Amino acid sequence: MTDFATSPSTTTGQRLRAAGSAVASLPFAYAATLILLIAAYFMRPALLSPMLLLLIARQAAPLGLAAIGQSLCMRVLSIDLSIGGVIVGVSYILTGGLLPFSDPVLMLIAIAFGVAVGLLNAFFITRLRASSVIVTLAVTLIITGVAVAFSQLRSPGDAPEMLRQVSRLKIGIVPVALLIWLAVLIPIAVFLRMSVFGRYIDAIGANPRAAWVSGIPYVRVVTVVHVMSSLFAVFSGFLLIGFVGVGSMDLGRDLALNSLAAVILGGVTFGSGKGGVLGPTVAALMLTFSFNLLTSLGLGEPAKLMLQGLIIGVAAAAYSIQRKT
Amino acid sequence: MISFHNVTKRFGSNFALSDVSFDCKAGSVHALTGENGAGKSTLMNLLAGVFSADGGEIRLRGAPIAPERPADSQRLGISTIFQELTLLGNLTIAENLFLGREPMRRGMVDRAEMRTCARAALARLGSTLDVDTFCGDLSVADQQLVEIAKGVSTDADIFIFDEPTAALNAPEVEKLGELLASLKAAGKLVFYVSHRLEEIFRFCDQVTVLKDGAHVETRPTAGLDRDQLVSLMVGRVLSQFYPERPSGPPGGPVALEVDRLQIEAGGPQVSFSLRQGEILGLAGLEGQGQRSIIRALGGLQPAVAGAVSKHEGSQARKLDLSVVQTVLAGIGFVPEDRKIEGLYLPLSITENIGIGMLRRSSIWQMARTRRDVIASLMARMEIRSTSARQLVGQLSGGNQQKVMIGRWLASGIDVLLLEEPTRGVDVGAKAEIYALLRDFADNGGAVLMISSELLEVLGLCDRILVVRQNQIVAELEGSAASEDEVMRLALTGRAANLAESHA
Amino acid sequence: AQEEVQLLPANLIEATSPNMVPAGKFKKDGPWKIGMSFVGVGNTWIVQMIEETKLEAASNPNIGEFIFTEANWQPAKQVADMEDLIAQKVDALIVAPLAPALVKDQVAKALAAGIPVINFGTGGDILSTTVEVMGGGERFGEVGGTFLKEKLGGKGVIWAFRGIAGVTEEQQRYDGFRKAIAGTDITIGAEVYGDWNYAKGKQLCENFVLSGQPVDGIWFSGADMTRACIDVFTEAGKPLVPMTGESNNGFLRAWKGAGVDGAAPIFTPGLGPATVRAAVALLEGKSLHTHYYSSPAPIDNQNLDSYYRPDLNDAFWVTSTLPEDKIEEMFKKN
Amino acid sequence: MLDLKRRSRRTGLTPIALALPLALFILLCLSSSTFTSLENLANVNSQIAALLIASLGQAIVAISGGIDLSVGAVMGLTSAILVTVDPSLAVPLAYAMGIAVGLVNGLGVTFFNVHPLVMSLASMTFVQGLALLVNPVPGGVVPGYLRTLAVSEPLGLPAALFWSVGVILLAWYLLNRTRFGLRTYAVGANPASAQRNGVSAARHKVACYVLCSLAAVTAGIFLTARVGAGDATMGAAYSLDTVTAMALGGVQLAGGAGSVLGVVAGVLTLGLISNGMNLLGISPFLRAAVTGVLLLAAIGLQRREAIGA
Ligand SMILES: Nc1ncnc2c1ncn2[C@@H]1O[C@H](COP(=O)(O)OP(=O)(O)OP(=O)(O)O)[C@@H](O)[C@H]1O
Ligand SMILES: Nc1ncnc2c1ncn2[C@@H]1O[C@H](COP(=O)(O)OP(=O)(O)OP(=O)(O)O)[C@@H](O)[C@H]1O
Ligand SMILES: [Mg+2]
Ligand SMILES: [Mg+2]
Repeated sequence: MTDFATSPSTTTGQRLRAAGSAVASLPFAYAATLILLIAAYFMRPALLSPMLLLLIARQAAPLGLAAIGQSLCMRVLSIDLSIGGVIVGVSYILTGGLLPFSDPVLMLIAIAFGVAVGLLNAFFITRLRASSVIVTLAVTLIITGVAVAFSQLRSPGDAPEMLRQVSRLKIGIVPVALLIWLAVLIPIAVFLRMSVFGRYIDAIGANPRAAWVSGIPYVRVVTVVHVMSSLFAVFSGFLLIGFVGVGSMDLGRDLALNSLAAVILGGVTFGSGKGGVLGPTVAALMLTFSFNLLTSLGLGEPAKLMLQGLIIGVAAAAYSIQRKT
Repeated sequence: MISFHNVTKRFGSNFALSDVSFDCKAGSVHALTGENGAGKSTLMNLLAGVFSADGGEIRLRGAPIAPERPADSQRLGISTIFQELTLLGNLTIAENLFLGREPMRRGMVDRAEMRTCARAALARLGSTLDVDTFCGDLSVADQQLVEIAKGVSTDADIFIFDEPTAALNAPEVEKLGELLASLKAAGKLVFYVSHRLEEIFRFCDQVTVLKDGAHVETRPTAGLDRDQLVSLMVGRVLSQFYPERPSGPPGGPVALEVDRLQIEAGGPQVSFSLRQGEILGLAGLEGQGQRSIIRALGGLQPAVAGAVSKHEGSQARKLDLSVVQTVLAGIGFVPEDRKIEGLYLPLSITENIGIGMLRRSSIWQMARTRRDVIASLMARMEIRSTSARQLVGQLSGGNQQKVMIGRWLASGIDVLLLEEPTRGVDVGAKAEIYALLRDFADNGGAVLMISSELLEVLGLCDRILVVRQNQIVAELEGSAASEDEVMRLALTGRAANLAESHA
Repeated sequence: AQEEVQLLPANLIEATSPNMVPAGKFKKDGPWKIGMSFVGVGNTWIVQMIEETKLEAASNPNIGEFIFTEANWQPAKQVADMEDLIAQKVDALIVAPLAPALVKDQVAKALAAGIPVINFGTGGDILSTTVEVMGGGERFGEVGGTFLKEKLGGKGVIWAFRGIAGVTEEQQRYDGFRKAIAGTDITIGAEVYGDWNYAKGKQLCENFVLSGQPVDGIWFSGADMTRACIDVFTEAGKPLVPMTGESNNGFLRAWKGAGVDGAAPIFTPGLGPATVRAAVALLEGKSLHTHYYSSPAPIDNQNLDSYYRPDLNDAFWVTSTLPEDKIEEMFKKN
Repeated sequence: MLDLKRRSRRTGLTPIALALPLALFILLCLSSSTFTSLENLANVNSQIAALLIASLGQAIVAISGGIDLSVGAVMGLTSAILVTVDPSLAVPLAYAMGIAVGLVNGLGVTFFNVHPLVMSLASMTFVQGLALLVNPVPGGVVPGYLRTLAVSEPLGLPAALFWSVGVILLAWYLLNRTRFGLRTYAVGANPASAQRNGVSAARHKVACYVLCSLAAVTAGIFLTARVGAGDATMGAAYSLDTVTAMALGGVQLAGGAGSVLGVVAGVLTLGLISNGMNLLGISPFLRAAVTGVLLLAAIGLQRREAIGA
C-alpha cells in the first residue's frame, strides 16, 4: 500500500504551483506591509533606518503580544475584548499603591489576576454559553470601573523599576522589549503547530459541537485559551507600563479592538479553525508602522484617522477577495 | 418538461458533472440515483439555483433557463426540498413554510392565512403538528416532514426531493408515497433522489443513474430489477451486501455492562450488556427512547441514575458518563448528523481522522499524525477524494460518513456506538461500511447501533433489543429475527404467538 | 462693605472683571447641597483636583451634601448629569464643561431655577454663568510660546505636541501659543496630537527624533508629553532643545535630571476648591467678582528647585491646596 | 410565563431582562424622593431617547447576525454635519451619509466577507476622522426647527417621549409585522438556509446595516438638537453602549434572536443606573462596574445553544 500523501509522484511543476498558490494565499498583512514600506521609501525614507524600524517593532510589541492571545481566542470562535480591562487592572495593581508589596510580588499578583480574569471569561463562555463579545465586554467594564473608582482614592505611583528598565534597555541596537516579544512568540508558534493543544484548537474552531461530541476536552481547551489570552494581555500591560513609567487608567484602551484588526489582517479567520501566529505578528507591525508613517507625513488627526480606517478596511476586504478566488 | 443538455459543473479542477444529458416528462416521478458523490445533489442544485452550470444548458419546456439564485428557480416554478435541512429554528412551522413567499395583507404579513395554509399542507402528509411550534423544538423526523410540506405547499410544476426519507420511518414514507402519486396525477414533474432502492421501484416511473458525474442511464423502472440497478450504480454486482455473521452464538466476554440506566426521573430503567465481537442493535419506532439510551452511553445526554461499566480483561471500571470520559475509556460515538455533530468540514481528511488518534494524549503533549495509518484506512474504506489533504466539506455525503467512522477505527477504541451508521450512503459504500463494522467486531470490538432502517438492523446485527416506551421489551437473535416480528414487538411490546420469554 | 473673598492665595488667582455679583443675591441658610458636574477622569491632575475639591467641601460644616458627577468625556452624559443635579434641587451648581456650547441650555435652566452656576474652566463668552473660575487656556499656551520665542531668538523650527483633538481647552492653549509666536520667523516643523498621554507622546517623539526631523524647540500642550520627549532625547543621545511643560512633579523631576531648558505654566488643582469656595461665598450672600483667572508666574530654570519635590512621586501637581500630611499620604514615593 | 420561555427562541427574552429595569425602578422609587418627580422622569426619558433609537438599529443588525461599531461615529458625523452645513440641506445630507456608511458596512460584510467587528471598526475610524475634519471644535448652531423637535413639550409631555414611542412602534412594526422583519430573523439564524428559501441573505444584511446607520443618524440628530451644539465626538460612547443595552435586553449577537421589548428594557436599565447613581450620590466611577455586573448576570441566564462569539 503506497502512502500517497508522501509519495514522490509530485513533480517540480506541481510544487512550484503549490508554492505560488501558497504565496497568493498569504494574509494581506504581508502585502500591506510591503506596500507601506514602498510608500515610506518614496515619502519618508528616514523611517526605513534600521534604528527606527527596530523602534517601531518595539512599539508594536504590546499590540503584538495582545494579538497572539486574541488570535488564540478567535481560533476557537471566541473573542477577547477584556484585554484593555486586564491592562488597566495590571496598571492599578502595579502602581496603585494599595497593595503593600515589593515589585516582584506585585507582578506575580498581576499574573494571578490575569489568570483569574481568563478563568472568569472562560466560565461564562463555556459553562453558561454566554456570548464572548458580551462577557469580555462586561468584564472590561467591571475591571475598569473598579480600578478607576479605587484610583480616585490615591494617585497612581511609578512603574516597577524592573519594567522601566526592560522597556528602555537595548542590546546593541535591539530593544529588549522586542527580544521578549520574540522569546514569547517563537515557542508559542512551535507549540501550537506541534501540540495536541494546537490540533484541538483547530478542531474546535472548525466545529465546536463536533469537538464536544468526539470527546475533545472542549471546556479545558477554551479555558486554557482564555487564560493564555489574559496572560498575554498581562505581559502586554507590563511592557506598556514599563514604557510609560507611571500608572495610568487609559493604558491600552484601544488595544482590544486593534488586536482584533491585527488578528484578522494577519489571516486568522473565525470558523476556519486555522491561522498561525506569524500573521497577526506581521499585522501588528504593519498597523504600528502605518501609524508612524501617517504621523511622519504630518497629517492632522482627522486625516490620520480616515487613512487608518481605510487601511484596515481595504486590507481586510482585499484579503477576503484573495482568499475567495 | 425538463431536459439537460451536456450539463457540466466543476468545483476547482474537479468535475462534479460532465456532459450530463437526459429528458424528463411532466406527470412522472423521476428517480435520480448513483453512488455518493455521483453528482445528484449538484445536478439538482443547478436546477434549484444554488449553483450555476459551467457548461451545457437546462431547458424548461424547451426554453433554456439559468436560475442564479434559489428565488429565481422558485419563480420558474421549481420547488426544492434540499438534502440538508433548511428550516430555521427560530421561526415557527407556519413561518418556515412561507419564508420567501409570505402572504401579505395591507402591507403586513398575513399570519392567519399562513397558519391555515400551513395546517392544510401538513395535513396532506397526515401530520397534525401545531403550526405555531418553533422548528428548533421539533425532532429531526418532524423537521423532515415540515420540509416536505414546505416543498409541496408551493404552487410549482417541478418538485425536487433530495433524499427526503433519510430521517423518516415507514408510516411516514408511506404517506410520502401517496403524496408523490397525487403530484404525479396533477401532471407535475417530481425528481426523487434516493439511495433506497425499494422506494425507487415503488414510487418512480423513470430512473436516471449517475456515476462520477457522468450520465449512465435513464430508463423506466418497470423493466428493471434490483441487481441491474445496483450494477448500473456501482458498476458491478455486489455479491454480498451484508457481511457474514460469525457462526455460533455470540459468546465473547462482556465489553460494556449497562445496569439500570434511567434516562428520565421516574422513567423506566434499562439493563443490558454488550459483548466483545458482537454487533448489537437497538430497534424500535422513532422516538421510543433508543436514541436517548445510546446518547446517554456516549455521555452526550445526562442520565438520572444507573451504572455503566466497561470491562477490560478481568477488570471492570465504572464509567463517569461524560463525553471526555467515555472517549478516554475507549468508547467512540458516531452521531447521526455528521455535518453538525460529526465532522470538521473546513479541515482536511487527514486532520479529521488524525484527531481521533490523540484521544489519550494530554493537551500539552506533542501531536503525532500517523499518515501511513490514515492512508491505508482511506484506501480500505475507498474514500473518494483528490488527496488526503482535501477538505472534508468538499466530499460527498457517503464519503464524509466513512471519514467519520474512520476516525474512530483509527483511534484504537474498542466500543463503537453508532447512530444511523449509513444515513445517506450509497449501496456500495453501505456494504463497505457494514464490512468494516463486522471486521471491527471480529477483531474484538463491540458495536452498539441504532437505525431507522429496520432491514439494516436485521441484516447486520447479531442481537437485537427492541425498545418501546423507553424500555427494552424483547431481545432477539439477529439471524433469526424477522421484520414482522420486530415491528410487532415495537408496536405492541408483545410477540404474536410466542410467550414473553425474551422480555 | 465686605472684605474681598479669597478663593485662593493671591499669587495663584486674581479677579479679572470689575463686575460684581450683588451681595445677598443667592443667600440661603445652610446646610447646602452643592453639585458639581465634571467632564471625566483619566489623568493625575484630575485625580488630585477632585481630591482637593472633596476635601474642601467636607471641611465646610455648612455643606450638607456635595454631589460629584463625572461625564466620562461624553457630552450627552454631562447634559444628563446636570439635569439630574438640577432635578435634585442643588443650592449651587459647579460645572466644568466639556465644551461651553454643549451645556448652555442646562446652565440657563439652572439659572432660571435660581441656582447660582459656577463655571470652572472655559467658555467665557458663551456661558452666562454667575461666576467664572478659570485657568489654563490661551494664557497657558502663551507662556510656553513666549518662552520659546525668547529662547530661540525669534527664529527656528518648533514641534508642537497638542492634546486631544476637539477639546476646547486644547484649542485655546494652542491658539495662545500661535499668538505668542505670531510675527516671528519661527516655523512649526511638525504638529501632532499626543492626547496629553506619555505613551503616545513618546511614540510620536521617537518617530520625529529618529527620522531626523530638524528641531530647535518643542511646545507642549501640557501634561505628560514633555517627560516622554525628554526620555526620547536622552535615550537617543540627542542634545536637548528647549521644551515647555506643565507643573507636574514628574516633569519637574525629568527637567531637573536631564537639565533641559524649560518653562512650565502652573495649572493648579486648587482651582477645584476655589470653585467650592465661590459657591459657598454666594450662598453666604457675599459679593463676588464675576470672573477670576489663575495664571501664576510660570516655573523656570531659576525657581525650579522651590517647586520640585524629590520626596514625592510623579503624580503630584503643584501648587496644591492640600495640607502637607495629606500630600505625603497620597504622593509619598514608594 | 410558559409562552415567554417558548418564544425566547425568537425574542431572546428572559425573566431577568424584564425584571432588571423594574427592580431598579422600584428600588429608586423607595430610596429617592426626587426620582418620582415628573421633572426627573422626563429627564430620564430625554437621557435615554438617543440610546434607544441607536440601540434599536443596532438590534436589527444583531438579529441579522452582525454587529456595528460605527454607530457612535455616525452619530458624531451627523452632529458635525448639522452645525456646519446649510440648515435646509443638513438633515437630508446626514441621512445620505448614513445610507452610505450602512452600504459600506453591509457590502464589506457580505460581498467582501469581512468580519463585522473589523469592518465596522474600519468604518468607525474613518467616519470619526471625517467628523473631526468637518467640525474640529464643539459648538455651532443647531437649526431651530430641530431644536424645537427635540426640546419642546407638546401637550406638556417631553418631546423625547414622542421620539421614543415613535421609534419603538416603528421598530416593532418592522420586526413583527413585515416581511422584512421575519426575514431578518431567518437570515440571522442561518443565512445559507434563508438563502435556499429564496431570501437574498446578502441583500437583506446590507439593508439591515443601512437601517442601523439611519437609526444612528436619527439618534445623532436628536442628541445634537437636545444638546444644542455640534460635537464630532458626541457619539463616541454609543457604539459600546448600544451593544450593552441590547445584550442586557436579550438580543443575541449570534443572530436570530431579539425583541424590541428587550431593547427597551436594556436601555431603561442603563438609563436608570445612570440616573439612580446620580440621585443616590453613589460614586460615578462605579457606574461601569455596576453595568458590567448586571450585564454578566443578564447574559449568564440567557439560553443559547452555540458556544462562541
Ligand atoms: N461546494 C462544493 N465544493 C467542492 N466540491 C463539491 C461541492 N459540492 C459538491 N462537491 C463535489 O461534487 C461531487 C458531487 O457531489 P454531490 O453532492 O452532487 O454528490 P451526490 O451524488 O449528491 O452524493 P450523496 O449521495 O452523497 O449525496 C462530489 O465529488 C463532491 O465532492
Ligand atoms: N447489491 C445488493 N446485493 C445483494 N442484496 C442486496 C443488494 N442491495 C440490496 N440488497 C438486499 O435488499 C434488501 C434491502 O436492502 P437496503 O435496505 O439496503 O436497500 P434499499 O433501502 O432499497 O436501498 P439502498 O440499497 O440504497 O440502501 C436487503 O435485504 C439486502 O440484502
Ligand atoms: Mg447528495
Ligand atoms: Mg436502505
